[in-house]
Amino acid sequence: MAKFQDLKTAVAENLHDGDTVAFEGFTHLIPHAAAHEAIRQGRRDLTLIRMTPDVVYDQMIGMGMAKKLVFSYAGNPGVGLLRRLRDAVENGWPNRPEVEEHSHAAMANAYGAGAAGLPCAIFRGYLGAGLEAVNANIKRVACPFTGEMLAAVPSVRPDVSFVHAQKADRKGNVLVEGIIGIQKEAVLAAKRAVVTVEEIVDDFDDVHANACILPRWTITAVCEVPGGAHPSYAHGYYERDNKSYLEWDKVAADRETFKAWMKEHVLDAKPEDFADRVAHLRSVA
Amino acid sequence: MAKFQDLKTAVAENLHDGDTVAFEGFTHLIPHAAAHEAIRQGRRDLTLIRMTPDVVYDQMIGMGMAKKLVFSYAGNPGVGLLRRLRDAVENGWPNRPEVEEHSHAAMANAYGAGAAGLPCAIFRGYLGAGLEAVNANIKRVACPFTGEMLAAVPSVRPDVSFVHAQKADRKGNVLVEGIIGIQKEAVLAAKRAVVTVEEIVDDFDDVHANACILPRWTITAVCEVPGGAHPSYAHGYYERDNKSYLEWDKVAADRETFKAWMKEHVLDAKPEDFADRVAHLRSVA
Amino acid sequence: MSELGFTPNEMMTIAAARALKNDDVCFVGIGAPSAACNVARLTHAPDITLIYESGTIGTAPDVLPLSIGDGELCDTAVTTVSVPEMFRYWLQGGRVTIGFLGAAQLDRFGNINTTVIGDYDAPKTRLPGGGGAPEIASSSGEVYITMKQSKRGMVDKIDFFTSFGHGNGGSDRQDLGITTKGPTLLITDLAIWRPDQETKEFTVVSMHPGVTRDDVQETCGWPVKFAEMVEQTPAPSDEELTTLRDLQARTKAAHEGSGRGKNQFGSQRDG
Amino acid sequence: MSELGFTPNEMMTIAAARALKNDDVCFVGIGAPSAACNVARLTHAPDITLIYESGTIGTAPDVLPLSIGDGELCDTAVTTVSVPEMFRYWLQGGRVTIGFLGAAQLDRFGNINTTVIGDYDAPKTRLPGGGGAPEIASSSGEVYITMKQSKRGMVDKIDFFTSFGHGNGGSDRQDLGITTKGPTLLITDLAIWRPDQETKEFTVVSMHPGVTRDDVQETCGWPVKFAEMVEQTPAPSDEELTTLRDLQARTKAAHEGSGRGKNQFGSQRDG
Repeated sequence: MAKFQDLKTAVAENLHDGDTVAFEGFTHLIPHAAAHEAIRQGRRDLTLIRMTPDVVYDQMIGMGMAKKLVFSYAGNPGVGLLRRLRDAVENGWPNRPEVEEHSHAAMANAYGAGAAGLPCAIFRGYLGAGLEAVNANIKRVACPFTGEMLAAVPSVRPDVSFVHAQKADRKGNVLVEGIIGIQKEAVLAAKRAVVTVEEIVDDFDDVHANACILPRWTITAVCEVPGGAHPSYAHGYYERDNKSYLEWDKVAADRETFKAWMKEHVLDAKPEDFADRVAHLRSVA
Repeated sequence: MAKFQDLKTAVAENLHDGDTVAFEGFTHLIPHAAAHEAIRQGRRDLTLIRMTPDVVYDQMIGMGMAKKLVFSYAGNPGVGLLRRLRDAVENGWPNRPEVEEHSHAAMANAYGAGAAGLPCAIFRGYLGAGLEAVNANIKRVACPFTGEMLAAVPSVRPDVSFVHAQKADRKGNVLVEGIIGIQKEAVLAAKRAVVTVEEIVDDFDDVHANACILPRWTITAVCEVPGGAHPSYAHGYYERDNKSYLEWDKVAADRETFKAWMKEHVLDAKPEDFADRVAHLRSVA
Repeated sequence: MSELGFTPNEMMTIAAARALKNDDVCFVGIGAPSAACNVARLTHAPDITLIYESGTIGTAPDVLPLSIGDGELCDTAVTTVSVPEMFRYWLQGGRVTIGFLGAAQLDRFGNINTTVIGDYDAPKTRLPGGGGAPEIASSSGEVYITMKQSKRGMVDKIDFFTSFGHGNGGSDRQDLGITTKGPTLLITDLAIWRPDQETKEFTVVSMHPGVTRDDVQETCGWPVKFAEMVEQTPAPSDEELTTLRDLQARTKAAHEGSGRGKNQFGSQRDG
Repeated sequence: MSELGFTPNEMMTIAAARALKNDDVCFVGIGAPSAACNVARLTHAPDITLIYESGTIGTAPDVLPLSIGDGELCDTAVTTVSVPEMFRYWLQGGRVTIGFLGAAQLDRFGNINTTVIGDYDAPKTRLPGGGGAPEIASSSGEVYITMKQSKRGMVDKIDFFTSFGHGNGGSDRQDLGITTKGPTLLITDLAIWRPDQETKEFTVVSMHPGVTRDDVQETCGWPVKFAEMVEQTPAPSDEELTTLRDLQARTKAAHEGSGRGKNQFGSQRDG
């Protein structure tokens, strides 16, 4: 049952060294504030799951928090490569995380299977693709009716998932709108789920009957963190900060620049700082 | 690409003798008008797929149109048994259709697999249940990671699906709201899809971003048939006609009463009659 | 109305309501389970989550629905999802704490038949079938069963295993690889039953006011086991009775008012 | 701007736009594919359906998105679905007629590498990886590929099979049980290529205005096959050029206006 907490407490209570954790949000609603809090708390030996690791995992990898990465697209969206991830995988700095790489279809199905309580997902995938030879978690299952060999991957079952959403109501139910991505699956697949939200409203009475709502009893903690998705965006609240994504390409290019940036913008910062970061990106809508 | 047609033409063009057909709608939005048109056109040897056959299939079965039934709950919701289905299965009147019986979980997964282009669905189901022994289309597949024996069923791939929805826009996109049931899957799993709607509106600009909308290129024909779900209901338009469901229990109890009722209310009627049947059930909302 | 001031049906519904907790997530059938769940919500369990298999999650209907897919369920729900999502993410996903089932035939181990009377391929009576029951029975944390007692319903051997309870008892359930508890409670119009810890046979642990052991045995098709200590079910409180009767009166008025007929088969589980 | 009045990039985008039909359902990558698809929509194919893997179906953005998940895509979409639904019902379900892919490395049979340069376990360069590409390549009805020609990009042997084109050619694709057509079109800044019917090797069928055979060979890492009849790609029409440039100007203004930076790596496919 959802507890309303400050982000520091919610991260401390729900994320532990050695956990398997997903910070999800597909381009939209990426939970940066939660990730920064995890960085400040210095968690280690994490298995980081995320379809599109992008900047948020580049930062955690660069800080040496990742024991293993599970992902399907490790790029800086619209910009290029992830330089901290590259430095870790190519040069072992600051450590060399184990890599479990999938396709988007596989990850999406694996989250769905996790939410559905299944041990694995089957799909028509990886035909002729090289990942099957380098990832032992890609297997084949024969359809018992047609004999077709389908791809199988284990379900994703994080110890804890972090997502960002637009709204919670006073009971702790959570509303995600727009590009809903993999949010619902990430929450339902996890043992624990922490949700940061833009705001808390009285109720969802005016929301569409079939909107994506996560009932309060699927969530462990709700934290009000306006701007908490920055430099990603929250539809209806503020736009994507593309300049920050471009800037990251330069910050992450050099280890010392990276460390200095992390000290200033993460280690010495706090969740409340996110509101200021999106002030100039707030849309009229 | 959706064509706007009258119901008679749409049924004639899309439903043929021997077809595998789904008339779907889970309690809500059951496409009665389309089924009545199929009855008037006298289609035969149909494989009728439907999670909850209820009154709409009781009528088609009683008229001798069913070669085979695929279902998961054959009752008159809130009332009791289906007397025409019983007469067919127990006594072979007017014929004895083949029965392929599943659970709701299996049918829902099978429709989902059909929509997803898969040959089968796997799920955790039928544990200890008797259907596995009497339905050859229930098999077991071992999870290649845990060894757990999961249930497998073939996907549902109808030749044609009929559904009822609240609205189409002028381009032929279709909106389903409220209890959306299995509508999207029924349409996407089928080779052809015919949709009856309460009304045609200019656009869906005021509809929620994540509402259940079927793009026009997933639909073969759209037919405006106000009241076309009666005695089922269309959320926002009219309420469920529970009296009719109760009345059906008496109508279907006797073969001659049934035939007389079908002549008066179906064979001698037309799609336009549905609007009158819901006039007293229209809600203020 | 008996001289006790309440009917056996009312006692059954209220006893079932009492078994539900404020933080339960309950997969609700129609008829008695629906009334019980809503009485619980309107009395001691205001925050209980009621799920109907039509996809409505967290409903709070003002009147009882007549089918599992009435519009009122959607109007008052926290959210309404598709049927595949309901069965995949919510039931199979392990989110349901209590699955509520009715039965046409029930045996002493909580196995249920709602499929056929007689042989499956040439049935004497073709019943509606399982609907959601096979997986409600295996995926819900626990299963509660409500039914009126009768020798036709509570039988020595059921004709078909629509849903699995405890099989032939003992560890049958876990031997099949089912990790949920299965039937943990049977509430009839006469008594409250719980499975024996070892044998898993349903055992009477409480009888409703005015009910005798003979009453229970005469309406049950197997030799009834009684617990060492059989309690008496507390009679419905004024609040419980008033809540149930008000709910039923509102339901009747609403359904008559909208041209709907009264549901005379309310205890029939609906899919 | 060359003396021709348009750049090779513009020619590439417009040639790609022309290949799209009004009733296509197109799975769109970012950068060149996105520009091409939207130019098609704004010229000869107003009803084309554009799908981005973030879940937006039937989008009609006024400006080009910088990521596959920009808010503009959702605001203008017919509907926006979850990512699992996108990959299950829409891509795997066979609803996509054209999958548009870019490539870091491409071979003559349309096999693509965006995963690593060097060995997978000890890569010289760790690239972003496949994202949606492995299943876009196998589930879309056909695959169109756009990329700028270079010897580094168009190579004799790719380092990793991120997505499968025609394998080693011939019937390799159908031998693997893949029933879709695979790469049927390659559009570069210099030429239009189509696979040979038998060998499946990409063959130049048209060269853009002002381009010579030497230009094509010098920027390609394998010995280029030319069709018997190599046509000249018609130069962009005024309408095509105006549409593309207006779109890019709107895009630039919108992104600068909202504090967004210009996307200097626009041709990078985004997941």
